[in-house]
Amino acid sequence: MIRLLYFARLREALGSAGEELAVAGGITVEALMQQLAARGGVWAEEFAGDKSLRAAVNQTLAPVTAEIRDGDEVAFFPPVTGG
Amino acid sequence: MIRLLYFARLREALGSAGEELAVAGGITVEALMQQLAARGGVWAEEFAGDKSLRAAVNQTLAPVTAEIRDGDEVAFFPPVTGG
Amino acid sequence: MTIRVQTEDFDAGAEINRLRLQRPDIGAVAAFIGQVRDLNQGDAVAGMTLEHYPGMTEKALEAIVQQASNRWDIMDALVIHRIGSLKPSDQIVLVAVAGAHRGEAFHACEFIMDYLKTEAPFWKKEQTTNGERWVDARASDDAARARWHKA
Amino acid sequence: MTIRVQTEDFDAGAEINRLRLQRPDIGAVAAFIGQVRDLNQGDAVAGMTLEHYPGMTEKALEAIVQQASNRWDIMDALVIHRIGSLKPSDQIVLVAVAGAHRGEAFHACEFIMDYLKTEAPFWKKEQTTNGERWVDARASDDAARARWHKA
Repeated sequence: MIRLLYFARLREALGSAGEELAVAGGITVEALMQQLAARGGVWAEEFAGDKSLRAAVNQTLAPVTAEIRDGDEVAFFPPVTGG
Repeated sequence: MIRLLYFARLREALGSAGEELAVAGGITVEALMQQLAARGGVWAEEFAGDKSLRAAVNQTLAPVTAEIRDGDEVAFFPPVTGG
Repeated sequence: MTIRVQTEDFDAGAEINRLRLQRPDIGAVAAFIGQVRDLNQGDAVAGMTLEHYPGMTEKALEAIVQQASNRWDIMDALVIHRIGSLKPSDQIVLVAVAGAHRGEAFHACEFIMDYLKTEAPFWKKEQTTNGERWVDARASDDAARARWHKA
Repeated sequence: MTIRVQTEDFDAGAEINRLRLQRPDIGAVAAFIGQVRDLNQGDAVAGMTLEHYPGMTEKALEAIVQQASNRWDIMDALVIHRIGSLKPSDQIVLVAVAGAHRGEAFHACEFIMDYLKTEAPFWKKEQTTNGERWVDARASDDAARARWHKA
């Protein structure tokens, strides 16, 4: 199981702040995004579209090639706009 | 007559904060420095030596080629060290 | 290093004083305050809500300040960032950096702000006369950050 | 534009607040505080005296801030510089610049400090364990100023 988190515009679009999900071991961020997009509807729009989403694995920015392991915390969000 | 001012290390070296001086019309800053150096002693040391003095004419930094007119305020001082 | 993410406002003057009075060999403090503008992209802004990613925010800010400390000879640095509901002229962020001389303090302070703007997980949602909207990331912020790779 | 040369200390936080709260379209304030270090060129410094050229100082600072205003899109700027007797950790100078966005505010603030350091008629005399001495101008200050010609 991994812990998934969604923030800001993405959270509102999906109508979800996060979930627990069972994933295959060694799956990449990119493969996880494809898996989420396969749910269709807003999930396809957000995860397959050109939304320039950012990902963090265990609270550190991660490239789409990063591998995810059981127990990881994976977050998706739009480009940040603080400061 | 011009008003001459000396600041900081220069003021202490000359033992003077300034003076009134009659100068020839159209004299340059450089010529004035030579005139002051001709007094000899500390004046020669300060105005003829390699002391990297700065000059201001009427409270604006001026090059040694600047011309001085009757009634001007002319200041000499070492490189500034504020801030 | 001090990193704080908080709902409450902060007293920038008191924070800067605390930073600068820590060590008598500090000669320079560079500081930045970001505040809510009443206008963005041509629309009047009545207020905004700042969302963040608890846990990651602090980690990201610490990593940014650490990078600045590795790169410049600074003595201490402070980052305070607010979250929650803010109105125009409210303070959003304070970054302050202390060092022996001004060049290092200035550069580290600007570096921290440029990285905070592009890597720290905060998101602004504005209330405008045309309704609510998420603020878009600015290309100029990516460009500002990219400068530091060349130097 | 506010320029003040004074013997008294200043409240940097209050000054920055006054600057930033003037206009609700201000989004960024960059500030710099210079303070007396207890160490210079390897010697313990017990205090210093700051001499200036009354009249020219204000004119020079106004000209420097005006140059910064012409060069960057800033909304207001403040310079306070102290004169007289100061001790370690005492504030010497505050420069604060307000603008819509941070890049312009940062650059104008650093520009003002670099020019102040090389063009404003202030001179420091330090009291050290080896007696009194006039502080020498630093070549690095000339270099810092020269950067702005290239840009």
